[in-house]
Amino acid sequence: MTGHYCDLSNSDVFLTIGSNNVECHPVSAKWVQKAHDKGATWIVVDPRFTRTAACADIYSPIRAGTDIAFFGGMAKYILDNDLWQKEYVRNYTNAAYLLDPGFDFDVKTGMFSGWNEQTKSYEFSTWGYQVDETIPADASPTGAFAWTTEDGVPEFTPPGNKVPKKDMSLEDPQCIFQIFKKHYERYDLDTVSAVCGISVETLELVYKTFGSTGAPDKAGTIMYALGQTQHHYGVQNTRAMGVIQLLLGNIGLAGGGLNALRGEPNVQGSTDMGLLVHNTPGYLAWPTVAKYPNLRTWLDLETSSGGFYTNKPKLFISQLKEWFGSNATLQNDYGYDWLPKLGSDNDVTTMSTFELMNTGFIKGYFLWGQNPAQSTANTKFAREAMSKLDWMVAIDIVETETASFWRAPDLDPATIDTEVFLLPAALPFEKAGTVVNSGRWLQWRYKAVEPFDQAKPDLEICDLLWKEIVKLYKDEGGANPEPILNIKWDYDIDGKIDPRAVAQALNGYVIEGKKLLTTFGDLKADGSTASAMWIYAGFYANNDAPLDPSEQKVGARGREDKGGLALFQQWSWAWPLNRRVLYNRASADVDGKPWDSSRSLVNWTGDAWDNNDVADFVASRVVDGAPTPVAPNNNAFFMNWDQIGRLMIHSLDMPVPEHYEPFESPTDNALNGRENSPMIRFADKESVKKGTREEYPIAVTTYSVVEHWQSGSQTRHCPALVEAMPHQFVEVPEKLAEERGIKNGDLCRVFNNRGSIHVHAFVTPRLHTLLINGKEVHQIGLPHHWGWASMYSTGDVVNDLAPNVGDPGSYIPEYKAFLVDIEKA
Amino acid sequence: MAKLAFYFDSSRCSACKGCQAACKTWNSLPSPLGQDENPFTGSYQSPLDLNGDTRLLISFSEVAGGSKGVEWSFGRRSCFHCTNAGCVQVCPSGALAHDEETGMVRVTEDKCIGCQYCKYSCPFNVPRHYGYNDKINKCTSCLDRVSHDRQPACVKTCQSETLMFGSRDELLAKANERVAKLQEQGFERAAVYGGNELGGLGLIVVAHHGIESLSLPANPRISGMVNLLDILKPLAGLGAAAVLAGLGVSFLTGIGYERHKLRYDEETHDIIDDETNEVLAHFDFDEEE
Amino acid sequence: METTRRGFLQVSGLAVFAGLTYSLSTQTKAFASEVDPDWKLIRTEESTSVCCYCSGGCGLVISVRDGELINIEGDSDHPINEGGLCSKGASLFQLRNVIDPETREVIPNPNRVTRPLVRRAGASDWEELSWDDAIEEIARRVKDTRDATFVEKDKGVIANRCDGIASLGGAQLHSEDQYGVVKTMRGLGLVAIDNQARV
Amino acid sequence: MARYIKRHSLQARITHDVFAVSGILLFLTGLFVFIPPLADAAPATTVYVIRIAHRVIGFIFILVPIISAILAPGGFKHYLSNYFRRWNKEDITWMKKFIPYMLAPKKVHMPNQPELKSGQVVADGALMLGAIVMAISGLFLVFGTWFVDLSAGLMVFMRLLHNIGFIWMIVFVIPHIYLGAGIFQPYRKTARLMFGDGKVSESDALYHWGNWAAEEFEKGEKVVEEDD
Repeated sequence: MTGHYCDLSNSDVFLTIGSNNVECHPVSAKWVQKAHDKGATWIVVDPRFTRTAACADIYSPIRAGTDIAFFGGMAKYILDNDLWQKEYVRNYTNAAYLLDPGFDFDVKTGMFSGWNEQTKSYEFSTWGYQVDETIPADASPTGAFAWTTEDGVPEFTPPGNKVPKKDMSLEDPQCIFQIFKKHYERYDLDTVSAVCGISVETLELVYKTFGSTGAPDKAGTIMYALGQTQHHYGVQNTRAMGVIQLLLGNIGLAGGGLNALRGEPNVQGSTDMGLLVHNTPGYLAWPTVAKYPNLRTWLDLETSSGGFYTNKPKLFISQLKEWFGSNATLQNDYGYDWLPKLGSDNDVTTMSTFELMNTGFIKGYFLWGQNPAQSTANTKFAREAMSKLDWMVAIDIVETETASFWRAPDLDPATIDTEVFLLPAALPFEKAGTVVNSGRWLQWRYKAVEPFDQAKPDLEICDLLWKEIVKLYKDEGGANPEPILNIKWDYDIDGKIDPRAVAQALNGYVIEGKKLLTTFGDLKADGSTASAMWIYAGFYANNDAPLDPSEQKVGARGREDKGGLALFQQWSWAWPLNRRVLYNRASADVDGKPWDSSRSLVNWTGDAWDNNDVADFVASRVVDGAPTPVAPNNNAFFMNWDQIGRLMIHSLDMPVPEHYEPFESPTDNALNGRENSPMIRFADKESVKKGTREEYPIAVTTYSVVEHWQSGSQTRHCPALVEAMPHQFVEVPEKLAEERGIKNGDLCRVFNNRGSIHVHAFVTPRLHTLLINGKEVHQIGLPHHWGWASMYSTGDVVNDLAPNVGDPGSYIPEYKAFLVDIEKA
Repeated sequence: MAKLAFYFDSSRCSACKGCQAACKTWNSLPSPLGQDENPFTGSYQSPLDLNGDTRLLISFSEVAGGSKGVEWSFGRRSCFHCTNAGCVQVCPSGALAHDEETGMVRVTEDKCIGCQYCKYSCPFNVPRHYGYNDKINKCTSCLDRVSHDRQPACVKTCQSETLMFGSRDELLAKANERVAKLQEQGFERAAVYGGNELGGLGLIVVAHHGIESLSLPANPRISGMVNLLDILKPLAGLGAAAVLAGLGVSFLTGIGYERHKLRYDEETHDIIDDETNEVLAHFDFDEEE
Repeated sequence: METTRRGFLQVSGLAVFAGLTYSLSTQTKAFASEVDPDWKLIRTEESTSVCCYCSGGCGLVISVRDGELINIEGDSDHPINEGGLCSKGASLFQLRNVIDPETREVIPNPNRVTRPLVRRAGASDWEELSWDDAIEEIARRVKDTRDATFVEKDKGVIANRCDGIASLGGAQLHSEDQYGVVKTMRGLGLVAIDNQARV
Repeated sequence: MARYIKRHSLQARITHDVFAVSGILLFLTGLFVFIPPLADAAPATTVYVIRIAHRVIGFIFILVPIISAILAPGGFKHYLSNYFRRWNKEDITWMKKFIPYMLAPKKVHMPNQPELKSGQVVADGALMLGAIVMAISGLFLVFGTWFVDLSAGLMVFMRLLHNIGFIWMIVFVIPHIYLGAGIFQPYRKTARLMFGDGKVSESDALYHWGNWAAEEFEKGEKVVEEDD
């Protein structure tokens, strides 16, 4: 979330799309209702009439997987009807920047310029800005890079800063505003209506209502979740929403923003933590063989020419210092080479790991409370692949479908040689530690009871394993033991592994005297500071009580709310730096005056900043040893090198979101000549077994219900929840039910090339038969919480049906839109 | 009349069932533990109705129509804590009674004798019973919590501020205000329920799609038979007293009465007073034969 | 009462030892003078926590008596949920304990796994084993696989990578747990590391 | 020596007595449901036991006459036929004189009667009817609470019937006991009929059922002589 849950109460218009927020994030209902009471309007766009739709003012159905068409249409509507926030767009986005003259989009082929057939990806040269000049990096004593000359800082070459050409009138045909506008000319109401299956009247109502937030003093927010991301163009779905919010000037405002409602209690934390192939903790690039063969190339390529990331080396070196401790020195590149480097031969993201297990390349598998045998796409294939593993270690509170994959109904245990260890994990309240919610609030959980029986906290399990492995390598040697033996592992307090010691490491400290740091601004690239997670610096920084979380920001329980915008600055701590609304500079105009004085996050009084939130921009600078206010400028997005919001980008799979059809779609692409995004991942894998619309004419989407959660391992473990929603079902529109002779409650078979499941039918007017490009398309829905492994509630695995193709940026599978057929069982 | 009351606003309810679960956990009510023991109900409503282990559930009803294409209404199915409570009226053991302080229908489980008359006297069919001895299971309005200055478990857990608990007068006023606002917003059928029904209910409902959408009876009444039952009690006493009085008089008049012995003479076919030898009756058996 | 409790939780945070539990003894009068023996929360100690389902971050108050979980409900002081919890949050108690429908007694949730288990090759069921044995056996397998699949150099560049092991998950864990996972897994040379963010 | 008529068989007496005793127990246990303060005063388990007892006894109450009828279908038929006999002038007279007789037994004299006097036909018949109502409504209440889910309306109706039956029974049982147990002075010794050996003395037989007694003496089959 760019904002946070309480901030929803500041909105004028809500657009819930690709999210079922009152079911999947029930507490959001509280804050939306608060705004609703003040007169806010709530729009829900969803393939199903959900419980969220029941609460909303306006509901529109939509064919799953057509969000870019929907938002493209909205962009066109906003521009055609002059609803965009002009001053905002001109100053805080790259609308005025002139694009490379080589840029092109071919509607016939559906391809942007720059396609490389060899790499099956785009080259970005034609997507970039026209550059006026490049200002070399300033490492002089007063320059931005002066610190690079200090002792202990590794040598590297800071990049020069490009100055792009602009046309502030936005009239130059080569400026991004004009190219963007031209790109969406095709997305007229009739076309979008035909693609999405939404009536023109409803489309207009939704566009007009949400477009009204383009007024400078209005704030509109978009709540989204996996309904946007689980597509092979999920990142572009998200971009499309971001672009709309930039056009309407909604990013950075209290009650505005683009709010990803994240699905897990600490998925924000696990994403922050770099429990992902390509990241280190704090969103820094993980070393790769091809791009970053050594520390210097990492620093050269990753250091930004402008904005905050000019400081990246400080963050990375501090991280290496926390990783390897005193073993990391300037001489050994702070241990850079001990970090494993990604190769380029194999993709190793989740979906690919099953391909690699299937070929025997991956032999061992650790699972930390995740259940891919139930939850990954094409689970049947995943389970077959798992059966080729040598060993698996599952750490969980219950026997999940993954821990017991060998007793899946479609497998024979006798033929599976995988050894599976199931280690009992402690419950969240049987251990202490931090969780990060969707609003980036870090909160401490105290240990309330001892773990039941022999269950143990995950950290303790890590500790036991690590110490045993270190012992083995010390005693026996083996494949390069150095990375193992040089790791700093000193998180004991009173002789026992302790989350408080880890919290200190995450926060960061001056190595000399282990003084906790209150801001990442104090991190150094010279090896004198250590911080595992620079963005958390400050959350656990009270040096007076380092062992008492209740005395740390993470345990803060202050109820003050300065400014009355439900920011609750004194309650817990939000990364970064306790900032509650990201990009809050954009809540005020170029002169620093809030667009809406009743929603003031930051405010330039003429000689100083009077802020209710922690500034997300350079608000002060140390001049002659004293902090001095920095007068307003238009650098509202200073995490980007160009420090502005980007209507068009020069990376990823598309410079501007373009509609493509889902991998398995019930119709042809009506907007361009290409069916799927050219960069769709894994579509060529044998395991995918694409089905055609002739074989499988029914469009399906998958989702959650409020009573259950994710793979159901926890909620199917709670009898009250099982009782409240005991069985899996398929929601079927009445017309389809009539055609297939299906009655409410009938057992049905839902199937495609990948799998076949039996579920009860729930015949309902809440699902729709849509008119898509002139043809009727039935859309059904499947909740995905069931599997065979529960003492209380079992069902077939819905994800057996989902295609294991994914997005080229996020590698997230396309769970949300594919094809099946249905019959009465 | 209830001094305190619950308040339920269907226009805010998101049917998260937090109340349903909180009621179970706070009150230590079990749910089935058998594998797939709960049936598929063909609805989001589960269990389909209250039972011996379920005092509160969220009801669902969906009909096509309205500006959004579907009207999906969520309701609270639980005790209404009626002022004129059929259950209290019939409860023979004092297990169900109005709590003096709050006016809610309180449950003293220990006193319940399992007769289940309450179940059949409730116009809302709310009381249920559990266990081998059919103990009452019904919303207690968490009086244990209330007496410790806590909101009932369902109210405490409600996130969308759909449920409230407090002064009945205030909540009724709030409900009327809310309905006026909803009607302004185009919910023409919006209505308050519970204001006057059965002397005023301890659960005030705001039904934004109308009270039919929540299957609330338009004019709940305690069955006439239940009232009749009440009349029968004094009637029984009266009857017994009258009979006894009459018999008493009879007894007194009969005291000391020594009947003359009678005998039958087969020869003459006569009944004869043994003391006076008077023939009291004569039978003509032969003639008849 | 809600306001006094609020005060309590704030103030007592200063007074607790080791910062892990809040003691009932310092609570407001309403609680300290509690004598009703039938009161469910009699003699309980409270601590705060955060719900483990969606990313809402709803606050919890957890009541414990004699080391056993008695109750979990929303934290009324918490600015996000203000004491509320959805059905999942309201059922958190059952992650650990459930009510036996036969006896209506609180019992440990029988569906939970609380001992290390191993399923041997070809076996059709679990065997129990001790933690020591489990750790020893797992460490041995990790080492064998790492040694067999380690890539020290890739295309001439130092890689120090272990290709043969993958790690998945972590979004359920505490950040401190996650750091433990990321550091040990990366430390072994794993690059196939993902979590629920990839779903 | 005195003469007696064997009026009631052993089976008839057992049936009556078990039926009567269970009826009294049902009355007593039922009071705990009928009069709230009683249940309120008793401990919960006691009340529970009483309630279960009420139901168990209820089954005995229902089963005993049925079993008896099955065991002796002839007797049952004869018993029933007495209730459905033709009424004659004497019966009308008897009924008319009943109340005056009860209040002035010394002065008012009743006409002779057959085996079942008209007062018995009415009073015992009313008891039988009441018992049947109690049995049927009781069965509904038991099944509706233990075994099947019946509609609330039906259940309340059954409860109403049960209560009306209860009053009915009170009105007819009390005089029945008053007369049957011989509390009413002219009726002394009638208790022997059902709670004794089932025999009625010559004098009493002639007093109560003159017509029937005369017939029996004529036939002599049931007449026995005993020492005084």
